[in-house]
Formats: sequence, C-alpha cells, structure tokens
Amino acid sequence: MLNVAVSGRDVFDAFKGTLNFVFRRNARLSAGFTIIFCLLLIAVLAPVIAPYDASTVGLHLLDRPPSFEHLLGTDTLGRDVFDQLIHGLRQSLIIGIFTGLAGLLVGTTVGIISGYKGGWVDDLLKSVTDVFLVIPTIPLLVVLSAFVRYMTVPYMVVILAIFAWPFPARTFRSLVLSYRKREYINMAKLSGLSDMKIVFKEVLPNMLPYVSTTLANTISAAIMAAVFLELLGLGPQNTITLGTMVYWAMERAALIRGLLWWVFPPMIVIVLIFIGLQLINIGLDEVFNPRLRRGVTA
Amino acid sequence: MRNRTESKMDNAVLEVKNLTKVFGSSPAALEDFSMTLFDDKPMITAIAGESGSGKTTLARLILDFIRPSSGEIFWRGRNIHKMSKKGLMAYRRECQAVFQDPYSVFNPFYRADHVFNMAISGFKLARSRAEATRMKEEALEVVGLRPEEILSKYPHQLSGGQRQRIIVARAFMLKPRLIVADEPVSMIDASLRAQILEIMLKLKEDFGISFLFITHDLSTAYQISDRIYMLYRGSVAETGDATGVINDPQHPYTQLLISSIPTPDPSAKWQEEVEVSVEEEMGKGDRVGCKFYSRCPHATQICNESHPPLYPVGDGHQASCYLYRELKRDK
Amino acid sequence: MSPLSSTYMRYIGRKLIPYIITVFVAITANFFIPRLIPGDPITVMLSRMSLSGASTADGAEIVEAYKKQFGLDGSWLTQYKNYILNLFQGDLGPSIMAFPMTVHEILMTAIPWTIGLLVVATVISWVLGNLLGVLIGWRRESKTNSVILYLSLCLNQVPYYFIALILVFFLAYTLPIFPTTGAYSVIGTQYEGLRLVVDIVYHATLPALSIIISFIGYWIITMRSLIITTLGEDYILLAEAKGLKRSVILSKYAFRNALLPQTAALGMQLGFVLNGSILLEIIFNYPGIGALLFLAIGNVDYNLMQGILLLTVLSVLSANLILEMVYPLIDPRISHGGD
Amino acid sequence: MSGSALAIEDLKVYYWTERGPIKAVDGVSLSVKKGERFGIVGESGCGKSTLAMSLLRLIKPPGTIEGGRIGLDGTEVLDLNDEELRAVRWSRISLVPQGSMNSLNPVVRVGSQIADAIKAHTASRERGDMKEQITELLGLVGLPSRVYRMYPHELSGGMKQRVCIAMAIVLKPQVIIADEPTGSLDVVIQRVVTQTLVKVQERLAASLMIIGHDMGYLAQLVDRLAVMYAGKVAEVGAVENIYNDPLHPYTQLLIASVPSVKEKKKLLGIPGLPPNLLFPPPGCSFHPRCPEAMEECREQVPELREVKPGRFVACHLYHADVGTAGEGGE
Repeated sequence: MLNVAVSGRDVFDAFKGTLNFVFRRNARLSAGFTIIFCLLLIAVLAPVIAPYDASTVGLHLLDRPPSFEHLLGTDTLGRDVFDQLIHGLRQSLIIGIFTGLAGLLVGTTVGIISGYKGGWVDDLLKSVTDVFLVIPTIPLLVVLSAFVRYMTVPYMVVILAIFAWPFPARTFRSLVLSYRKREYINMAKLSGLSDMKIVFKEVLPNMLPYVSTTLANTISAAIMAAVFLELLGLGPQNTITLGTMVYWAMERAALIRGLLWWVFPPMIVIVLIFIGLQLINIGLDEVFNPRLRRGVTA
Repeated sequence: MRNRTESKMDNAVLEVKNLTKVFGSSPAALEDFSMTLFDDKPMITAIAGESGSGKTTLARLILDFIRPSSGEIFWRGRNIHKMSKKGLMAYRRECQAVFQDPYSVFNPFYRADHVFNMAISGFKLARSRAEATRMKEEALEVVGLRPEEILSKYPHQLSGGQRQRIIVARAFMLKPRLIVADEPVSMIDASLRAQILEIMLKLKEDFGISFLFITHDLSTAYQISDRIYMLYRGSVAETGDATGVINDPQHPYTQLLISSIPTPDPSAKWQEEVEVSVEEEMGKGDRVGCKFYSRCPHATQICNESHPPLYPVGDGHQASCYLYRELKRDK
Repeated sequence: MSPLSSTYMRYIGRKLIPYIITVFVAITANFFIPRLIPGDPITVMLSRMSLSGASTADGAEIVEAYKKQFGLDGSWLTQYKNYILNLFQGDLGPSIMAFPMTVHEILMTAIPWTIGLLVVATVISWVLGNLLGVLIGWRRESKTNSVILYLSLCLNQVPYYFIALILVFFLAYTLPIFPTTGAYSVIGTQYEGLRLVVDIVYHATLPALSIIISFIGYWIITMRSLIITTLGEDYILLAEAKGLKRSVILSKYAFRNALLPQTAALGMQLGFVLNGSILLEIIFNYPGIGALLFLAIGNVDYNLMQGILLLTVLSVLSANLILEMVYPLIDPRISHGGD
Repeated sequence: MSGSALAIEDLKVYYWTERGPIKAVDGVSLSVKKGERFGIVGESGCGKSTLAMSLLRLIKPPGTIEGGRIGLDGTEVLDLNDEELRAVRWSRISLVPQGSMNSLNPVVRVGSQIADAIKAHTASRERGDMKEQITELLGLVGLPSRVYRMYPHELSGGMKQRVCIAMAIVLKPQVIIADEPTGSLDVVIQRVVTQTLVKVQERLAASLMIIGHDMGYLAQLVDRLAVMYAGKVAEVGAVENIYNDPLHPYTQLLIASVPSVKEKKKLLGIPGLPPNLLFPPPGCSFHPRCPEAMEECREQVPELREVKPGRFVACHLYHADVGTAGEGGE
C-alpha cells in the first residue's frame, strides 16, 4: 500500500503545478473560460432569473417589442422571449454537455484501448470508427430523429451521442499510438508497472490538455447538430431550446414581420457558446504545445 | 565483490541464440545474432556499429520491448518470452537500462524523482517514505549528484548531463546484474561524457554490474569496454577483446571504420580519398552474400554468393570474412 | 513517381479493400435505417391521396397492389435481396411518392443543383480563405492582421444556416436585391443560354454567400497556422540565406508546402458537402439533394431515401479515394504510401 | 586586416527572454584570411552556431545583433540595407547548413532548388544553361547527374549534405560558412563529405569557416582554430599549436576529454555544470570549473590578447607577463 502512496502523491503535486501554469499564461483561454462560465452560471440560475413558465402560451400580450417589463419583448404566441432564452440556453447546454461527455467517455475509452492494445482489437475498433466517420452523420441524424414520434431532450442526447464518439476515438487512438513510443513509457515498463498503471499514470496525464480540447470540440459539435435538427423541426417538442426558438420564429415568419427581438437573441447566444468553446480550444492548444517544445532546454 | 551463489552449472547469465528481427518488407534489421554473457566476472560488452547496423534493435529485443522474428533469449537458462509475469518481473529487476535521449526519458508531467518512485513502487523496494528517500539519496551520491539539488526539480530544469546521471542512478538503485546502456553518452557534450563513462566503470568495478554498451563511437567503446561486437547491416562483422579488435582490426569494414575516425592530432591527417558507391549510400545494397561486398577492397566471387561465417582469427577474436577461411583449416 | 508504376498500383490496391467493405456496410445500413421510420409508405400515400379527393374504396387490395408494385411485399429479407440485386444493375427502384419517376431520374434532376451550389461555393471559400490566410501568416506584425484573425475566428463559429438567415434578412427583406427562394425565377424556364445562367447565378448568390462566409474563417485560420509553422522550417532559413526574393520564398518554398495539407482538407470537405445541403436548401428551397431527402422522409419513401443516403456515402468515399490517389502525385514524399 | 576575407570585431548577439537577455555571442573578435580554413569549436550552448548565423544576418527574433562589425572583404555587412544584403548573401558569403535532414525543400526537385540561387543573383540573359552548370557541380561533389531530377527524400543523409555543398559554391562565393556540416552522419560518410568540402574550397580558393563540437574532426580539417566558451572566444591559434601546446585551461580540458582510438588514457571530463548564459558568473565565465581559477578570475573579465606570435588567449594566467613567453601566472 505504502508504495502506491509514494507515486500517488506525485500525481496530485503534478496536477497543482499544471493548473496554475495553465491559467497564468493565455488571454484567449481566460476569455473563452469566462464566456462559458457566465453562460453556465445563467443556465444553472435559470429558475431564479426567469421564474415565469416560458413554454405556456398566451401568458402575455403578443408581439410586444422589448420593454422594461419584458426585457426582450414577447413572441407571436404570447410567450416572454427573455424567459425562453434563459430556459432555452439551459436545455441546449444540457444537450451539448451530456452528448459531449458521452461522446468523450466512449470515444476516449475506444481510442485508448485500440491505441494501446493494438493487434486485432485495434483493427476491429479502428474499422468500426472509420465506418462511422465515413457515413454522413447529418442525413442519418435526420432519418433517426424522424423515427422518434415524440422527441424529448433525453432522446436527442441519445441520438446525437451515437455519432459523437467516433471523432474523439480517432483522436485518442493516434495520440496513444504516438505517446506509446515515448521513451518514458519504456522506462515505466522497466520499473515493473502493469499495462493499466502505465496507461493511467504515464500516458493519460500528458493527454489532459487533449481531453479538454476534445471535450470542447464534442460539446460544440453536439450543440451544432442539435440546433441543426431543431431548425428542421425535429427538435424536442415539449421543451424550449435555443434551436426550437429560432425554428418557431421562422415558422411564424418573424424575420419578415420584423420581430428581430425574437429571432436574433437565440442566434447570438448560440454563436457565443461556439466562440467561447473555440477560444478555450485554441487557448489550451497554445498553452500546452509550446510548453512541450519549450520543455527542451536550449 | 558481491557474493554470488553459484547455482548454475555453466554460469551463463544472458544467452542470445540466432536472434533475427525483420521490420516490414525491408532487409533484416538483425540477422542470426548470437552472444553469451557470463556471470563470473562483471564485464562491459560493447555493441558497436553505424546507424542501421541493428544495435538498438538488439537492445530493444533483450529488454523485451519488441519480439524477435526468430531465435531466443535466455536469462539464467530460462527463455524470457516464456516467463510468467512474476518471472518477467524478476528478469526486469536484474536487467535494467539506460537510454540515449536524456530529454525523452522523463515524463514531463512529473518531477525528476518520479523515475525513482516508479521503480520503488513497481518492485516494492521500500517500506517507508523515509527509506525510499534514503535509497534515492544514496543512488544520487554514487553518481556524483547532490540530492537536494535534484529531487525537487522538474526535468526541464535540469541539464542533459544531470538527467543522464539520474537515469544511471535509478538503474544502480535496483542493484541489477546487467545494465543495457543504449548510446548513453552520444547526446552529451564531450566534457560531461567522460564523467558518465567513469560512473559506468565504477559501477562495474565496485558493484559488480555488467554493461551491454551500445554505441556508434568506437573511441568511447575502446576506452571502457572489455569485449566488443562490431555490427554491420544486422550481422556481426568482427568480435573479440575490445583492445585487440580496435588495435588490430581484421575485418575490412572495421579497418575502414577505425581509419575514418578523426584523431585529435593535426599531424595524422586522413590520407587517401574514400569512395562510397551511390547505391551503397542509398541503402539498396540488399545482398545475398557478405553485406560489405560492394565496399570491400578484397571482395572475391565467394563473398558475393554466401554470407561468411565467423572465422577465428586470434585468441577469442573472430571475423566474418572469407579472407580468414584458410586460417581455419590449418589451425 | 509516375502514376503507372507498380508500387503505385499496389498502394492503390491496398487502399481499395477497406473502401469496398465500407460501401457494403453503408448499403446495408441504407436498407435498414429507413425501415425504422414508423408508418409505411403505402398508408402515407393513400392518406395523402384520400386528402386530395381520390376515391380509395377497397383500401386493402390497393395496398397489396402498390406493395407488389414497389417490391415492398414479402419479408425484409426478400426485399433486401431484391434491393441488392437491383443495385448491381444500377436500378435504384421507383420512387414511391413521385411514382412514375424512378429514383434515378429524380436524383439526376437534383444532383446538379447541389453539386453546382455547394462544390463551387466551397472551392471559392477555400481559395479566398487560403489567400487571406497566407497574407496574415506572412506579414504578422500589422494591426489589420489580428483584426482579420479574430473576425475569421468568430465568423468560423457562426453556422452557415444562421448566416443564411442574416443574409436573407439584410439582402432580401430590408434591401430587396436578391431572391430568397428557388434556383431560377419561375418565368425563367423560358430563358436560354446566357440569360438562364445569369438567372441561376442570381438565385444562387445568397446560398453560396452563406457557405463562403461561414467556411472562409476556417480556411484563413488553418492556412495562417500552416504558413507560420512552415516559415519556421530549416529550408526557409536556407532559402533566405540563398538571397532569394521574398516573393520566391513565399510562393515556391512556403506556400507550396503549406498548400498540401490544405488540399487534403478540401478533399475531405468536398466529400461531406452533401451533409450541409439539407438545411441550406430548405431555407432557400433550393431543388437539391438535401431538400429531396427531407421530402422523402416526410413521405417515408424508402427507395428515394435509400438512393440519397447511398449517394451521400458514395460521394464521401469517392472524395477520399480520389484524394488518396491524387495526393501522392502532388506530394512527392508519399510516393509508395503505406502509413 | 587587409588580407582577411572576413573580419569580425566585438560582435554581440543577444536572445531576449522575459528574465533578461541571453548573451549568446558576447563581444567576439575574429578574422579569417583569404583561402584559409578556420575552425570554431565549443560545446553546445557556447554560441558558435549563433555566430555563424549572424554573419549572414539570419538571426530571428527574439534574437538581435546588438553591436560590433562584420567586415566581408571591405563591405560592412551590418550596414547593408535589405536589398544590398540580399545581393551579398550567397554570391559573396554562403552557408552549408547543419547536418539536419530538413535543409532542402521537400517538394521541389534538387536541381531546381540550386537553380533558384542562380536565378536570384544573375540576370536571365547571363544565366546560360543552368542544367548543365548544375549537373557539372553535382559531379564535382561526387553525385551522379540523375540527382538533378530527384527529390530530397530520395537521397541519403550524406548525399543531401553534398547537394548543400554544391549549392553553397554555385555562385563561387569568397567565404563559405559550414555549421556542423557532418553532424548526424556516420563516420565513413562524414569523412567523404568532409573531403568533398575541402576539395571544393581549395578549387575556389575561398575561405571556409567550419563550426564543430568534435575536436578530433576539426584537427583533420582546419589551419587555424578558435575555442569558444559561454559566448566568448577563449583561445585562437594555429591548429598544431592549439593541440600541442594548449594555453587556456578550458582548451586543455577539452582536448583531454576527447577519447582516442590510439591509446587508452584515463578519461578526464570537465567538472561542474555548463555555463548559465542568462546569469553568467562574474569575471571569467569559466572560473567556476577552472582548476587554476585565481582571485582575479572571479572579478575581471579577461581580454583576448596575443601572448605569443599568432596565439591569442583570454585568461588571467597569461596577462600578468604579457609579451614574455613565460610559463604562466605570477
């Protein structure tokens, strides 16, 4: 037992060093992080900020422009746009984060197993991943969504997750293949570490930056696909999401009738989510790659 | 000297039998290589050769990082590829390694002493943290490093020389029988190189640890090794006592190699011009017979037909060249 | 390395086998996935016909007759068998919703529009994006650079369908310059020659613009980072030491090396072009493959859906295959391939 | 100085980091005579490559040339504007890059890359048949003419290096700089490439400055040798004198730590750590590792002075009795 503690302390101590190193350095990363953090905060506090029930129809007067009482005005069905926006953000983030996490978990496991194990396991998993990557996801998503009679958020997460894992799987497979050849993995083998320990103690810690960038990618891909389906009218019927807001606005020809306060806010928030995630992605990339290069003293 | 219980009838500690390794469709990286290291006297055996001679492949095979295409490796009479997990751990404990690139041997995520901690927890060497620290300090002192300067540092805060000495210290801490040193000093400046070679000599003489010293630099091999294997394109060109082979090389390749080494003496300038055929350089020279045929001044017909076996050319000194075929008959 | 050398042929052979397997898996998936959709095509069609007033007295026989007509009778297995046999004869079967026309004919009318719009727009955004990317990557100090960089960074995050909506709003409603629906004006069917072409381009401007604007950011960012890394290479340093003119260094040394991965990325992007067509064609109700698929799903038209899905898979695969074959010719380093 | 093809005076090149400047080249003065082979030896981090690159003003940010003068047969390189510099590069001073595999453009044929150098410096009328010129050059460095149409990845390390040598002499420059030309090559190929370099240099009667870290290799090759340590020149002199009678303690230790195949000698390394260029030690930067360090060494930076005819050394051991051939020190 004692010996495990000795090297376990290493992992904790190393984490501390990496974290404070990361946030001191990069403006883009902190910018991206603040955007996403604020959006998450709003989503979590949604019931407090927007207490009215956003989805019931006819509560308020129709087509009211933004006023003190309705910050973002109301829509043709008499619903407060600001409430919809807040609850829509919450649902969209829920879809994005859960799908992203599911895709990441399945993807990294498949990627690491096939990358580290090699042999027929690798061939099998790699061909399955390749088939998924080649088959066009959008048309199949549309067909599958049509399959669900009454679409809800959980269903959407499941359908999107089916196509969320191949990309991280391929990324992590190539990462593990490259990290496996590093000399310090041989050093670990020479120290009698088991395969499991090598993967979790030696390979994974170095791949942390890639885990976070891939998570940012899978979440933004999931939200992109969700909004796509919602704009086709295949989104969840019972709950408001950012995508369904835009869909209902388009159904009611909000653009032509000039109800800009109904159409543009959800679009802006969606784009804000993507920009936040991309800034985090680029920030992490810059922080971790040069470090690896700078790691070699002159 | 450590007391060794003589349990084996012949005290061969490492036996390599007809080892061959082929990567993909290219010519064999290592072909029919055999070698035996004995346990009675700790020795530094040099495996010398240019890039592409198969020396690193041999090291990776012995350390069981890659599996041979054919041939076996025996440690204390037992085939390492057929060992149980426990058996392999015991083998690892007794056969350690030092690698070439001091920068890639350390996991950048952890502090420098992580290499020690891995070995300690892997082989369950210490019962308490204090004992673990003491082992680390003792090992670092043997290689001439001050523990307080090293233990808390991250790898990128240390120089190449310091890192390499830490890796040697780690190997020493496990008290192995054999250390496979794959080009341990080729990436270190000349001035620091000498110190690491001195450490290797000290470990051999004071702690009875044998070395398999893989290098492309014959002059370092000459300085510290007892026996030497000259590798060329995956097969042994010449082998024997290090001083004998380098002072009086028999195989034409070894002669060319030694004459090409620039000596730090301005008066002894290179004499004649050396020609290397274009095909040779392009690495297309995949031959049936002797692999040195296309560059050998004494090449004859038979050299092109079959690969020459190792003929004895002196006391324990062998060369794989048909020039010495007659010697065999009249010996 | 000449395209006919034996190593090249072996390289291609080795690449073909996984593709054949993938095509087979895709074909099988195409058969089963549409059948998951609830309801069956015949009942949907009958209900639609009854809506339009056609008399459907004895429903059962008609249903049987139509099923035989479209080969929907018998178990899924027999249908699968016929589907595969017909496929090899290149017959995608009749379209259920637009009965007299076969799937093949419908696809032929839709493909040119999608290919014309999306492929052309993607290539335009690729060319513009790369040129701008080189500019930023080459002259790194100037102020405008970071402006362009951040603009393309944000632009790249706005999905093409939002840009479409914004364009429709500004360039069609507030300033009625461009049409927002159809691929050609209704009266346009009489136009010929140049007038028709102008009319088509006029209608295609907004959809094409939304693709160009949304993807140009991606190409700018990737080319910029490629140029910056290439400029750090040793051969650029030697080129400067040789006293070459800056223009020669940029074009023959930096750009040519940076262009290779971008060409591969273009190949991949073209393969997935059908992916993006659905929403775009619905917003502009452009008569392409995407709009067709959406229609087919609405009418649960198995044969049409199978045809379209197969088409998208084949387009992705052929794009990859062409890329794999062409790439070794433009990048000498990958002569005999083999990863 | 008139006979010198290259005259470097008090050259300073610094790399700027957040914690201050790294003085890679800290006041170096050297001169290379016409047709001479001049070697610069020193361990990694001593600034020899930076010095080589600064001669063609190829120092990239965060590096800057802080000061000093680089005289190329009368032309002051540091005063040239961009256009003049471009004209001088390669036509009067050329570079054989480090042995790394990446110095040739991977997607352009070898012949065309050499032709670029000609096109950059000669008007199209006077170029004549470039293909014929280049294949003749390739023959001179021992390469078959079919190499003209080949791509860099199809060549071995040694052949790529000889292509670079052919490229370096295509405009018949006055000075050739070779920065560790045989760094990553095997011993036999190293010898072939080096002999090519010497043959080519003698044919052009150009001056050749060779940068290396292996004393043995340079001994075979150069007429005069400079030893560099921590951005400064420790000792300069004819190569025979440096080897037989090294003055500077660092040179002595450097020669002693080179293993030779001739006789087995106790290997003497140099104790201590390589110098920290960010915060160099006060006085002579070698004093922490110098066996003969004196009080004076820790305070004053020694100047490079001619203590014997043609022998320069920067060490306080010799400065007390300048001019006399005394053994050394008080």
